Amino acid sequence: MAVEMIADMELVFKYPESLTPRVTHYCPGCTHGVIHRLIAEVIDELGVRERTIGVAPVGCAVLAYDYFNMDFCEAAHGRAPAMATGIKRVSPDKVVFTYQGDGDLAAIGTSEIIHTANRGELITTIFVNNAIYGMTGGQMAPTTLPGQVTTSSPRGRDVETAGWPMKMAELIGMLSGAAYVTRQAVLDVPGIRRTKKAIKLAFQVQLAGLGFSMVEILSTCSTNWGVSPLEALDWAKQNMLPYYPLGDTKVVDEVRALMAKP
Amino acid sequence: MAAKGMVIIDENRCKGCGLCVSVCPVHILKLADGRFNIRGYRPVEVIDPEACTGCAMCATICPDVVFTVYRRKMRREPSTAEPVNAKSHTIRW
Amino acid sequence: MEEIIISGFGGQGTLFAGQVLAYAAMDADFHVTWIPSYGPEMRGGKARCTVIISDQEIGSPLVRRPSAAIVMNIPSFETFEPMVKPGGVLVVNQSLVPHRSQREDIRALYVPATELATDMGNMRVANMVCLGALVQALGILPLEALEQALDRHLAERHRKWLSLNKEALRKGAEFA
Amino acid sequence: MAKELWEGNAAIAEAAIRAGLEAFFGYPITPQTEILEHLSHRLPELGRVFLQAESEIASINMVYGAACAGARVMTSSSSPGISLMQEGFSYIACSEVPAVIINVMRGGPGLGNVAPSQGDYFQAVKMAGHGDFHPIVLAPGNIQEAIDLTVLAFDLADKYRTLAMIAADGSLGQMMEPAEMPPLRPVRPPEERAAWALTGAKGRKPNIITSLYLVEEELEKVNLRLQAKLREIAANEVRWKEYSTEDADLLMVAFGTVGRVCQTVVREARAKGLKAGLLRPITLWPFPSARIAELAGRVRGILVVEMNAGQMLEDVRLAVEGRRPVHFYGRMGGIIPLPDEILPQLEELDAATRS
Repeated sequence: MAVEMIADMELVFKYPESLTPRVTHYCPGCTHGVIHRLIAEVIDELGVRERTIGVAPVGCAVLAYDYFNMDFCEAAHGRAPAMATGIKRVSPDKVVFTYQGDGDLAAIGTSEIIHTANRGELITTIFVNNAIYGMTGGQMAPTTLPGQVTTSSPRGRDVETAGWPMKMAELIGMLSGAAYVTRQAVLDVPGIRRTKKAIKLAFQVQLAGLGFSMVEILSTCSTNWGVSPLEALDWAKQNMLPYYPLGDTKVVDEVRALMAKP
Repeated sequence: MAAKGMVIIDENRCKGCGLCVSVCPVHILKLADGRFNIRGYRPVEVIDPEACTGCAMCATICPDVVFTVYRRKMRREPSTAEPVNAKSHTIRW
Repeated sequence: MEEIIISGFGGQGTLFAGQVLAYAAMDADFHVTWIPSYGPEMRGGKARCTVIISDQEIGSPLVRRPSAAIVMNIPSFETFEPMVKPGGVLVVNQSLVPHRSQREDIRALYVPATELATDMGNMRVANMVCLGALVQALGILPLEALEQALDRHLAERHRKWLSLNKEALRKGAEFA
Repeated sequence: MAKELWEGNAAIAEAAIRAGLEAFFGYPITPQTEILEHLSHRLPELGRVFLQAESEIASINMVYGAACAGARVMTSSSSPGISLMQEGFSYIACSEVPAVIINVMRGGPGLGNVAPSQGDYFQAVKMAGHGDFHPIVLAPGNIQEAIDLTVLAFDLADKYRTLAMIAADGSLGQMMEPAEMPPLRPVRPPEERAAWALTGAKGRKPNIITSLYLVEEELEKVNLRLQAKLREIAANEVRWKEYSTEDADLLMVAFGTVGRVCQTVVREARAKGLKAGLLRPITLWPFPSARIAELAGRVRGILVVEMNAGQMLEDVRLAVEGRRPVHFYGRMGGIIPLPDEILPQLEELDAATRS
């Protein structure tokens, strides 16, 4: 209805077709919503919505299939890469992606993600790292920072007993089957734009059959960090960025060639 | 003088997180005072539609796809057409 | 019905000998089962199989007291010599088992199988020597049935040993 | 097709191929590894999917994914591996996608050993996975049945969109018998996959496959639908075989390998003048309870024989409802009870029920 009024204006930002109209259950300011939208925009731009199959995790994004307007399934905790492998192997013409949080991918599902990446499965993994367990109410994650207080590390993460935060982008980047692995952050507008480019490239890597692709995305959890949504962006910048440097950890030559294309 | 840009706010999607307010370069967004949307949040409002540049930074950071953004078409030659006085507005359900 | 146990070290070909027997029985339209029993090691352990040949549907594929046995080493002799049913047949690989059965209710055949096989050029056909002796003694199948089974079922990579295997069967049959 | 001498594991693998298996995901574990090995060369040569996963957990979730995509899929394992898969079974059951599981049971608990066992009766039939569900469980007693039931497992899994499990044991996996393979069925082309499958939402609403229902009433509704389906399966698919039960006054109940051992016991008992009969369940779930109850009304006593401490025994007792004495004989640790040790048990039952 608004369209008629704006004859000499062009639409520069619209609701993606690859999202359903549902309002998400995520907390106010939660960057899961941003990441969902970026994926949807990429799928729209690549024109692959009707042949994309998503795999949802266990964690805050457990209901992701309610928000993506495409075929979707819900995996057991940590098993999304295995499930995606099964789907892709019997449906090689489909675009398959997993959406996983830090508990799902970097704790219970470490084995599945490593082997899926190492086999070079032609799937794309979106890994949302917010350094805490959101869905169960703020417990320590494998990516929780040293000294970070959570409900299960009340005196701060003690690396002597709890070990060190997992650097998944670096870990996965080391594997021969991984074609493109990068770490991005959705903590400000330029970062969001770079993240979208990375997601798009990751899907293009899959479409070109170059190997496994993963985008680790530093994200926020204002509720469980106990700060406002705006403060959460700053907290992540100050605390997460030094430990989790942004940038590509794996770009094979074929991907570099893809990046060079206009 | 018509605004360079225009945002349409789908008010009932808004959770009042305020991220958009923080990134708007022309400071024309604020959370509603003493008014709530259907979900009980103070929704974002445009306080000065004329100043909107259509930069879409609000939409880029919004986790809830609240914004639709239009920008006035760029033309090398001045348009003979009467500029349409489109302004940012809110969809209320 | 014949219930046959073939037992020895891993690598002596006891399982294969049982399979040749099972193939021959199948080709002759008998009901037949072949079931192995492995030790935890793939080689050098005890390897035995049970072959049951029957003209009616076979229930248990395993027996405690076989009607016939081939024992290719000392532990196998010690285990199965007392277990052979009265009236049954025991084939002893004399090359590796210096013992004699004290039983008078079974027919024991002493075959220097490993020596004969070595003389023929491959000690690994000792199993066929023993099998030839057993089948000849039991009379359940003609020796030709075993030779045909080898013709039909010997794996491609073992084809070069076909005539040697047959010769070993015939050599063993002379002891029955 | 002529009979060939088939080893149990290879026979199951080949039967799955003949039944139109499109994809196999598995992990080596004795005594079923020959299934994986057979498929590792046969599936690629037919242009189908074979993948050795990093674990049984990954295997079952790959199966889950491929099943969601509408492919005919299976995995195989042995007891400890099946334990690891239970989580996946539960998800598959709730999601109502078809999948076939081969379980070649070995001695347990724990690492146990690699010898034949029936110690997984409970975890197969009752399911150790969370929530209310049963798979269809088929227990072959010989190689021909292993072939035929594998084919049937795929058809039943498809028909009811459910899990179907072959519960064999290590001895059946390793033994050889003459058997006949069914002809090779063509693989279902991808464009003929089921309407519910994840094939890309082209020209239709998205298909969502999930086992998550946060609203209690919704989850209960799913459960009620599952239970209705299970009742339908129970009504239609119960299978068993009987031997000499027409005039039997002593009934044995035994499945799989020990079931066929008991066939020999029936013959030997009859030769001694005991009127023994045998019921060998082919489906462990659904269980032939009604037929056992019927036979219980005609016999003096029942002897259950298993390669475990008495698991199916509980289902027999539930069927008999205390109307007749139910005795039990079992061996554990991978030992197959032989006829000469079962027969005295039957004689004891005979004596105990004569007075």
